Amino acid sequence: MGNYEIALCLGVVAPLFMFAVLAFVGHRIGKPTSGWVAVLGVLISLGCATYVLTGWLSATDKAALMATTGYDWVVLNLFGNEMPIEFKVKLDGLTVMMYFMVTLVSTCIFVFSIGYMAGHSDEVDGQCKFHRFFCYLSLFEFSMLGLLISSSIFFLFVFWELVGLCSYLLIGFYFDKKFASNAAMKAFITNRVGDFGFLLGLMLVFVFLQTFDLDQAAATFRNQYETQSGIFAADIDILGWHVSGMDLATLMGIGLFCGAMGKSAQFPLHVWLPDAMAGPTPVSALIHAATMVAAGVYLVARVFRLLTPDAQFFIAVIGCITLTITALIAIVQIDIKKVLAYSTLSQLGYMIFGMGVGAWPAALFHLITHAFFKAMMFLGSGQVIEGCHHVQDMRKMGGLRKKMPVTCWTFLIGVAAIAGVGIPGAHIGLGGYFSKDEVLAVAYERAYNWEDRFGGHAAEGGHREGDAHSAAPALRSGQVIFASGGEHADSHADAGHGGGHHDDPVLAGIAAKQHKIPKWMFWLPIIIAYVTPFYMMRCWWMTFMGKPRDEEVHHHAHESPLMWAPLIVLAAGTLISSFYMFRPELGEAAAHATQAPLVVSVDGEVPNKAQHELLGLSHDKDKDPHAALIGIVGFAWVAGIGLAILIYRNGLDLAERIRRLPLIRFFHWCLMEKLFFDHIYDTVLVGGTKWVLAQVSRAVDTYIIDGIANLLGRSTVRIAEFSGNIMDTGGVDGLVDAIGESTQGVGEMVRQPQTGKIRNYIMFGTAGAVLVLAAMIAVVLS
Amino acid sequence: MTQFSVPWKQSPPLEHRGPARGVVALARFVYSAAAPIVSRFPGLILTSAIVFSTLAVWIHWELFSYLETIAASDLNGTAKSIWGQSLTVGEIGAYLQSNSVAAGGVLKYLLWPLQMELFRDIVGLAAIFQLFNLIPVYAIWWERKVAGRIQSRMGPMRVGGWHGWAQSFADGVKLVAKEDLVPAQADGMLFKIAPYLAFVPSLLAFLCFPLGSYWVFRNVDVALIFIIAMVGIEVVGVIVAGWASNNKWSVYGAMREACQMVSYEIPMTTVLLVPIMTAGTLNMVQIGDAQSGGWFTWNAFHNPFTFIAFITYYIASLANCKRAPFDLPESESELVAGFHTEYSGFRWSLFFFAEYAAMFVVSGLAVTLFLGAWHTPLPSTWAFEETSLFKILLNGILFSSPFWFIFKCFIFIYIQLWIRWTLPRIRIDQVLYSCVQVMFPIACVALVGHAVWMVLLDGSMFSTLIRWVLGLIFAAVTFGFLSVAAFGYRNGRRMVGYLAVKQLPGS
Amino acid sequence: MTLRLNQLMVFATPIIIATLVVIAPVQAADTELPQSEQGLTLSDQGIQKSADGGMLEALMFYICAAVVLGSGLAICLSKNIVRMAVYLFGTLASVALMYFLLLANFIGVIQLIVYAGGTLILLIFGVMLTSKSPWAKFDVKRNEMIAAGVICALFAGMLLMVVVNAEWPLETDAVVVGSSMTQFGSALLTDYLVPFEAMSVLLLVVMIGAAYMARQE
Amino acid sequence: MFEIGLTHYLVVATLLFVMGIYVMMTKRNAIGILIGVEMVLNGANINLVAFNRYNGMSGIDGQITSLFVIVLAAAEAALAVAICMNFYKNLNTVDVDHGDTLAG
Repeated sequence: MGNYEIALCLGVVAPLFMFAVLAFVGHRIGKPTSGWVAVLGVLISLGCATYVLTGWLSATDKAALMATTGYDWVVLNLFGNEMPIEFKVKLDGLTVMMYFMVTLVSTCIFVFSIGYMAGHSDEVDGQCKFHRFFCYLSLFEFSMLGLLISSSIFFLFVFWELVGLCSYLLIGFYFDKKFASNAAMKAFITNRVGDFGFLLGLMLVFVFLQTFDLDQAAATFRNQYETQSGIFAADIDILGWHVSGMDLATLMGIGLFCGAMGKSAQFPLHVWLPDAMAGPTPVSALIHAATMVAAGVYLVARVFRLLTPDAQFFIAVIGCITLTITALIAIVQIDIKKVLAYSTLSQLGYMIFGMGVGAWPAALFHLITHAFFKAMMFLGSGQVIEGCHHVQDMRKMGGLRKKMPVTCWTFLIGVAAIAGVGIPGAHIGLGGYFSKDEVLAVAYERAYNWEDRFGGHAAEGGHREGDAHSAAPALRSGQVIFASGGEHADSHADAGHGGGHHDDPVLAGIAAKQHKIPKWMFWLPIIIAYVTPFYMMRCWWMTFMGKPRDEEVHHHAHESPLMWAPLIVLAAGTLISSFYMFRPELGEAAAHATQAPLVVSVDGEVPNKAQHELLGLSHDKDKDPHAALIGIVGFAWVAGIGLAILIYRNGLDLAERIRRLPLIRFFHWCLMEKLFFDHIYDTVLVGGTKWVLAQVSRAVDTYIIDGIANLLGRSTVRIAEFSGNIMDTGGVDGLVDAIGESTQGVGEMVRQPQTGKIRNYIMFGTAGAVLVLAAMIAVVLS
Repeated sequence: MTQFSVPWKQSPPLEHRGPARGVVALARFVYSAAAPIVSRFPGLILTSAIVFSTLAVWIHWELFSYLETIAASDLNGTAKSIWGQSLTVGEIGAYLQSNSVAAGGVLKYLLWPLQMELFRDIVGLAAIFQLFNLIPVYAIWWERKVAGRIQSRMGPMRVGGWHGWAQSFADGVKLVAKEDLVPAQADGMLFKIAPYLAFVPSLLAFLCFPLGSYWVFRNVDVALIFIIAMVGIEVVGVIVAGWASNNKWSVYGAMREACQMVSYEIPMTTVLLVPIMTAGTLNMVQIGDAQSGGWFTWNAFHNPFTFIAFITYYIASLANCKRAPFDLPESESELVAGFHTEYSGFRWSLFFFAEYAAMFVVSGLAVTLFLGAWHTPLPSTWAFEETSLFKILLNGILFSSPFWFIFKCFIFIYIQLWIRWTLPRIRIDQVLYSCVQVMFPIACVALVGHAVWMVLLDGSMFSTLIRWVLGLIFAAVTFGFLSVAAFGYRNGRRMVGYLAVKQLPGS
Repeated sequence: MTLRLNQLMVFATPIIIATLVVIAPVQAADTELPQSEQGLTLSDQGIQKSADGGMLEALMFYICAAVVLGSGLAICLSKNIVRMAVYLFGTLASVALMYFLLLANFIGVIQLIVYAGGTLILLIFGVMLTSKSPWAKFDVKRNEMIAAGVICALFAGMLLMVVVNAEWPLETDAVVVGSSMTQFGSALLTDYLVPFEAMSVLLLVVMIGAAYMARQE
Repeated sequence: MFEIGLTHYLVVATLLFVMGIYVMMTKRNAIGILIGVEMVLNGANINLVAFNRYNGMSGIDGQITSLFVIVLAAAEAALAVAICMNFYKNLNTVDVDHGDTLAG
């Protein structure tokens, strides 16, 4: 193994080792020390991550680095051909970036937790839960990093389940409280629903592509598409529903996406994430904001090459719905952690939406920036909650600016970042300003410029594909893939500049299938981009600014250095990650991760003038999505933040008056009820199941069991009359006596050899063997 | 001889009859004749005994190989059968004449019997047996000296002149001459056979034991398991002895020995799998030769897990040859010498032969498997071409030779003595606890960790780095120990007095 | 000062027993080392010896068989349980020697380390834990012994009849290379993987069960 | 006579086997019966190894089977000793003839 692989593996194993230490001797190590043990483990991982990151950034021949060695974990003999499930380290730009981000964020959060859990880990059944918390955290760290470095979907699934387990354990950390254990179970079960789809997708991959390795799977997929074999030639019936070819591939993609839907809480399955806030706040920061929920996006990014256009469209729709409804719900939340949870959901929706519209690097870029500032904001909220002694209601807070300045200002940085504060037109801004802008830009491309970018030369591709409309885009689509990011030409072999795929019949057939997304899927995120700054600013203002609304809460508030130091680090991380530190690497990784036949990846960076000419794009300014976006959404943050300040400038009464307005009241009620998702699920799913079971059991009870009982009863009466009058007085007695006598006699006879002495039994057995042997010999001799 | 009134029937004292009388007279004569001589040249005799025995074995080997060349040069080169008819005296003589060897006429009669395998085996057995007898004799004497030093006294000083080096021989003569007591209530047959059951296996363990890559009597492919089995079988004799003595203390000692041995063989064998995995064979010669590349290629420094395995093995081996702090079966203070309470005379000494031989065997295993068997810290690749006897000798002194093996073994035996005279004995429940709950988990961790290490990063830059680091740590520790010892030796007498005063209460 | 001759015989005893082990072709399977490196060991002739030098092998075999059957007979006749265990030790050791003669070195040493080193000690341990008087004798009724003897004699007679008269089609005098560790390892991890794993599970179960049954309430 | 073949080993194995059965029959001590079982297993093992040696092929199936037999015997001995101790705990003796409390 190369040194980088060893470093990655070491970084993965170190938290596992610390987990073992804490699990076995944690209770001996004691309260603060066990936390530092876990921090040591994650620091080792951070060191390895930094080593790999520097090596990667300074590497010239990255293709050589990507070629890693693997070990056959098990070799399945499948359909006559051997299929090895290989354990192999995935080493590419995405892995390195994510690895570094995860280790950095989790280091900060581990350190924060030591200060936080000191007050929150109360005794349960006689033993302190402090070391148990860090034990779980280390296990989670191990599983998350393993998820990042595993290059086969199989091991990805294994670690996937492991992070699910850790999230279950940590949400239910206060398992002695009912709501916590309920939330844990809810999260676990909801994830199972998603993972069921994931398993189905996995089975499809297993059956049709016959490999679990990501790259091989993608290559096989492309090859099968070219030759129209394998899954594209498949033709099966599912419950009488006839599925074949492209639809089956779409199903496979959607199935794989279902896992992401569960983990990163997308629209139908988003209900578990707000409840997951029952866990300790560092857990919310690490697992439910920064890393694990982002694992869904990471999964989509990994299996991106197996997605058909339909599957991509499905993903985009799901993301769009999620980001809309959750952002709306976030407006009315009063629990500070709930606000952050719903904003997390909304941002995840942005990422998934970006993935769906094909903005691969943009979505991941948003993932990384979001990880930093959202983890920072959660830690800030944890700081606030700790300072206010477990008060989470923002209406009781306010005016904490004086008490906890560092928290206040770092939180403000986070707000600015998520609101996308920046000076439009200039490259000056904070995280969300760049990443969200890229996602929206791609959405704009897909919604408006799609034909204009590809519609130009319909004549060229006409003879290749059937209809003239779809062929020409194919060429450009091929170009657009490889035009994304400047440096793919050297890093990828067959990626020529621009027209590298001019005559690629495969790509010719593809972009034809790419949907031009409907306009509402562009406009909804725009609206939400206006809403986001509002509720984040509302949250910040209600918490920190204004006059203290609850004196004794305000009186106790304080902050401890062990807990605000990580905030500083994360704030720095936010600033750095905003300014294009990760961006080029992701853009380059996109080159490798999106080499798929059925994918058109549009890089958020719109090409410069030269590329315009190269791509033959129209030069007029209004077709430049960024220019367009400046007009549309550039100043959304001003509007949103301004509105928030306007409303909450002095106290809550203005907001209260607005809430009383007739129509607003209705909406507010709906939003307070989280758009009735929980009610619907409870009544329809849970209640329905209960009802069905009740009906079934009642029917069984009434008709079968009672019926049998009655039947037996009646027949017994009949038989009794019959036998009592006729049989019994007749032969029965004599028969019984005879049987009794004979049984006794036989028993007497049989009892003789039953001496109960084991030696005699051995003797009898041997004698029997002798007889049998004698018989055999006699037979043989005769 | 006065008759004591004892509850059981007393065996009448025997007069010397037949050969016994002759043997006694012979022993008396030999000692009276040898004593003045050995007391004159003690050091000379001590060293020359070892040197000559080794040289004898070496010469035999040279002769055998020479004879093999003769047989190979023979025209009708059929395989030599044990009865040795294949080479006649005439053929040997002809060969010698053709090579114009001087004194071939006499030499052929000397060479002829050497082609009989039985003869060769007898010679080899004699060498092994002499080694087997010399080692306990000197180990016992050395233990008494070490104990004396540790307790700020001199130890045996009289017999043999120089530091009482012949003490053990004198004890041997005394023990042979002592009366052979068999308690009347004891199970006579078992009581008599038990010492042999303890003695013979520890002798057999020497048969497959390589002292050097050429210096092995039987080069067996399963030598390692064979030796472990022999060390384990030795316990049968101890248990039978304790049982047959029909003595409460002896039975306690025997039962303790049984639990202790059976439970400590598990971690010991488990950690022994680690060097086996490293070398990929059970043949001890190959395991030893695999570590010829200098001290940092020794198995103990292969990775942290092998080092843990080495430590674990050494502790388990202490328990396995019932040395302190695990010497519960024969604890003098609690069980009045435990399983050999009732023994006396020669049978008693057999137990001690067995025990000290077992000490040598387990130390030899530690050396062979972990600490680069018969190799010096210098890599053997620097060795000279063995053209002359002088260069052979130089290689032996500088690079690899049985002397180094025995030297290392005695270092470990010294550590055993050191521990015995330093640490207190631990309780039986502590013994079993430390086996089952401490050493066995550690052994499993070492095994699994080593396996993972071998799979993942064997041969990588990282593992080489680790190997160097461990080797340097070990070298530093060794050097520090040697320097302390040297200081102690330089002003030893003052130091002893100083320590003695320092240890006095109220000082 | 009295001196008994049998004390001096001790010098002869280990030599005899040692020669038993030594001259047996223990190292037959050791074929890695080239002939020149054998030094004192004559293992390079091990295989041929078992092929042509039949005299020694026969001698060895008869000695081993004598020890096996003799100690077995002693077990049958003895009434003292500890003595029986010691005779069993003789049986096991000489059966291990037979394995060496059959070029099954690994099985031989495993027999020594597991049977003689483990099982036998376990038996003696059980005896010590369960015997009230030093050597309690449980006498068997004479007619029982006679019946058992008759049955066993018949059994042995028939089995011997079968064994001696049977034509073993496989029997050859081909020189067989003894088993090597490599063979064992690969066989245990490929062809016999499932029995191997089942055996490990069984050992675990037995360990737990024995510890549970033998515990002190 | 001097040519040792398969039959010699089989004869020894048979005799050992039958002796084991005899021991099982005539020893009233539970441990004695255990000893008989061990003798029987050894007799079987000699058969396995002997067939493996003399079948003219260089496989080691017989040896592996005998290896399994040895392991099983060790396990069986451990369990049997535990049973004997329970027997002794309940009946205060190891005489198996007293173990007939369930006999009709």
